[in-house]
Amino acid sequence: MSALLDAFSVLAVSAGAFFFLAGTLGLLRFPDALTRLHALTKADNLGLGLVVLGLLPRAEGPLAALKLVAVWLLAQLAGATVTQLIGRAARRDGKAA
Amino acid sequence: MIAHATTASGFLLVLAIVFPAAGILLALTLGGRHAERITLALLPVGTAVAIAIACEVWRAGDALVYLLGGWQPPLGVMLRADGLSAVMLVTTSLVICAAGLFGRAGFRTPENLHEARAPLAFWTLLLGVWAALNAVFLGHDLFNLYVGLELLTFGAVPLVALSGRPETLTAALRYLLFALLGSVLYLLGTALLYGAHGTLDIALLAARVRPEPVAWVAAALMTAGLLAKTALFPLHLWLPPAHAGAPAAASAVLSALVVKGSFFLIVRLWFDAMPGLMPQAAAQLLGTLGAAAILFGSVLALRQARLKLLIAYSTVAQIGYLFFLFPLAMGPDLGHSWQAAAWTGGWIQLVSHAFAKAAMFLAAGLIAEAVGHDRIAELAGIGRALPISALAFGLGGLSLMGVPPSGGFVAKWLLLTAAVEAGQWWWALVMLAGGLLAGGYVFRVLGQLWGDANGSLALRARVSRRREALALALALCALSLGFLPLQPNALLQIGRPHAAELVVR
Amino acid sequence: MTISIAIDVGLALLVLAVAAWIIAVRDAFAAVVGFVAYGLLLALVWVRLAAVDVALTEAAIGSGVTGGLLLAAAARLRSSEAPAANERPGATLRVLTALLCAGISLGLAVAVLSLPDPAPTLAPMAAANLPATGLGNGVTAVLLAYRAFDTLLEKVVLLLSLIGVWSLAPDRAWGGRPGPRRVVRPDGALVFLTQLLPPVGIVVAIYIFWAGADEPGGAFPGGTILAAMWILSMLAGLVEVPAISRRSLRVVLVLGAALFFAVGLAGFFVADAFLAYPMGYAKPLILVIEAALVLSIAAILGMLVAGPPERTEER
Amino acid sequence: MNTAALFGLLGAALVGLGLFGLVVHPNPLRKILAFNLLGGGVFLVFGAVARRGAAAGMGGDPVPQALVITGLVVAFSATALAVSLLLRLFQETGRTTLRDEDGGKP
Repeated sequence: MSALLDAFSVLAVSAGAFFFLAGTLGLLRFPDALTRLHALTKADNLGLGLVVLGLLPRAEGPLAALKLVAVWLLAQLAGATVTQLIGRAARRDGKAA
Repeated sequence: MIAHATTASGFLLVLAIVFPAAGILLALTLGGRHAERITLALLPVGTAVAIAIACEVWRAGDALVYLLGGWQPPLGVMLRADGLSAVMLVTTSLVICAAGLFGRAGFRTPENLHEARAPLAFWTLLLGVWAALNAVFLGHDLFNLYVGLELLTFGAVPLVALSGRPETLTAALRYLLFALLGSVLYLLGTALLYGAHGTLDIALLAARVRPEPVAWVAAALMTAGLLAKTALFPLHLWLPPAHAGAPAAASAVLSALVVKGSFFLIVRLWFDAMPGLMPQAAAQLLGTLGAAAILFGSVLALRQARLKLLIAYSTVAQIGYLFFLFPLAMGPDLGHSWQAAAWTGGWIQLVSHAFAKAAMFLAAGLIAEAVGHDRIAELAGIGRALPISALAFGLGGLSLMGVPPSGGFVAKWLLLTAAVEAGQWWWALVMLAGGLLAGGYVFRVLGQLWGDANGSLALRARVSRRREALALALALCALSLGFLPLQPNALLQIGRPHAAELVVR
Repeated sequence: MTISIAIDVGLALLVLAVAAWIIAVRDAFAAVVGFVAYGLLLALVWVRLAAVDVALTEAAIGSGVTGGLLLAAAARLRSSEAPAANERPGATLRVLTALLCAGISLGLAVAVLSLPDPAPTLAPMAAANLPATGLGNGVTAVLLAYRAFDTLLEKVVLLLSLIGVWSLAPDRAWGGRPGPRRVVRPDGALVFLTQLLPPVGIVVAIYIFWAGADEPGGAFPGGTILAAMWILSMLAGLVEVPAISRRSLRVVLVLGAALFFAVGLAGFFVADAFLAYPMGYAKPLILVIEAALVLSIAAILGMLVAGPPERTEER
Repeated sequence: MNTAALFGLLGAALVGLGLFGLVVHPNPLRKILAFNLLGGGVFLVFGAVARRGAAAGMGGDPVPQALVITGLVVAFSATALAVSLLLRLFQETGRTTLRDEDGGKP
């Protein structure tokens, strides 16, 4: 049972790390603000989500698990807002066109 | 392990810091005219506390101690007042009183307003500077002293920019950056000393510290930082525009007291926390920088066209004398008679400069108010219109030159004889040259003030006799120190284990 | 063991690289963005140094609020960058400065490496005295009991710097509100965030302050998170920045320090010293002081970020 | 090499970098940034000292840790005051330089 959970954790966190890597690569290589944001949100969204998912079975109790999920949700909320703001600013400056 | 206990009247040390600090809170909450009323009410109270501390130290013949929260160092923080602290506390309270009473005219809340910017800022910041200085003079823990030092910075910097003129904003920003660099270097040294000895208490450090790389690096960093705050040549660049740009009441406090706070900590560091550890070369280096400050500052003061800048450059020079303490009052073998003489001379120099410089800034402020500018070349004959201010300026100037009877004379005479007795005659030469140069710039101004007015002398504004009297009172304080006997002062030695034996010989 | 050392070395190199970039990059705005990253990386370093309290404070104040303040300043100063270029010191001076700074770093490194082993520490003494304070977190005990006087004076430092910031206002704006008026866009993403986040943030702030008695946390990070929520609401235009003459604002600003002073002075009479807590009442008193400090810290930090008053009050 | 020594050395390096920036950059905003960077280095030296002092079930000596927390708050107040001074200077004169008027002109 615990071996299975460990395997799940390793798998999920690795997958999350892969998305972070891909997101970072995109951030560096993509040509303009909007496509870069696209890459970044993937890292935030899926990457962090998978890392949290992988860590959930290792949480010390329900409260700790709840905190982990809260971290993910808050990061989502902040990420979505900031992305929206940057996107709007980029469109206004005409750099996205 | 040294065990400390709170002394009977130790609570006075707490009150000396708490009164002005709590006054800030009250002044900010009530706001408006109350800020002025609260500060003015605290002036006599705080002065009484300072004098009471001095009397208690004198009576007990030993330092007063207070353990905050009842916690013993090294875990807890302790306040301690020795004779030196007592002298500094009293000097501070007198200068603050004069600056506060002087500031009433310039920082009154206008009738039609509930609250105005400059008055609220001035009164609260004045209390802040007072609380900070008392914390610095009473602190016995290196980090607590750091917080006191920062409090001093945050009180002093906005005072510089109080008028809001662009050039004072530049001066304040430059001052702030120098001061922040200074305190962060001090903090770095504190970290190293704690890492090496596990305590920040000065007495415990003195017992544990050894001559080794950590101690050298820590002390070098702390000294460099404090020198930047004290504006010792060549780190003096920030001082003249800052001190000259501030309103007169604030300039008096900045020049007389604030730079002395960080100097006081350099002395605490080398004489109390790391006694006997300063290498001879370092002491000579500090003395040399002091000598350079005297010559350089005086020459620049001579060349200034504006009165307040002249006084500010004179501060750069007069700070230099203080640094003769290191080569003259310190050494590998304690117990020479000249060391006690230099010790007393150095501190009398500090106190008499505080009074004299405050008097000169207040007098210059009154002259500038009356004439509308402070260009020395156009001040001819002002002495006839404002005789008391001109007299205060002149008497303060006599003390800077070291003419008897004045505190400056006693200080310089003691330092001079110490230099000769110690066989370090070169300091004596610098002091003589410094006195001549000071005579040059003081008489240059006096000659104008009492000279013949070219053309009609129109005063822009009348200044009250009361404010002139405040400047004169400060100058008389500087003068009265000239009646001290020309020998080591016993009060200044109280509570100093490493210097106590000096008095006896 | 080796993996954790590898992580530490990697982290240290990353911090160093970001720091070098902050100093070297031409654009001031970019440097500030780098500084925010620097602060977050330092927070990770603090976790690696087993100082979670410091990590929280660093992330909240060192990186978060300081970063926000500097970003806003950099944005306002963007048009002023060009003329400073001719003041850059010459190459010789730069090389000399670099050598001097390298020398200082080297001396410091020698000092750090020559610290004694075993290291002197006050941890056992701090732990032994914890029962007297009723607290479980050593750092909170240092801040509010052993070295409470430092904390008290530092509150006065905060207030004094706020007075200093206010004193930079134009005379006519005194008593008014800081910053330009914000226009609310009801559909904006920022408004959406501001409607959702503060309730959560306030709960988090209270939790962090409350947990601080026994676990990492305390008044500083708690107060900073509360301040962040307030600043966010002010930025989104949902909450007006209060006029600095408001009596209620003044009261909240000084509340923490005033209560701290009052309890300290009461110590003269009911305990045996200034800032001593009466036997058995230490923990409740500390929590009450901390609660007031959270409010005051939030108010002071928020007002420090808002800056000096610029608009006179419309009456 | 242990964690404390490593980050202590990092602190030493950051102090040097921050000092360099503080002296060399003519722009006051960059000076303020460099000061904060320097402060980070100083705090890390405290952190190394604290970590070395781990004992009595504590991961580090709580005293230097608490000092860093106090120091962080003081550094923030300093930054806020410096930034306000700089912005006001910019508002008044349209420039951000520490030179005196005569020196600033070409």
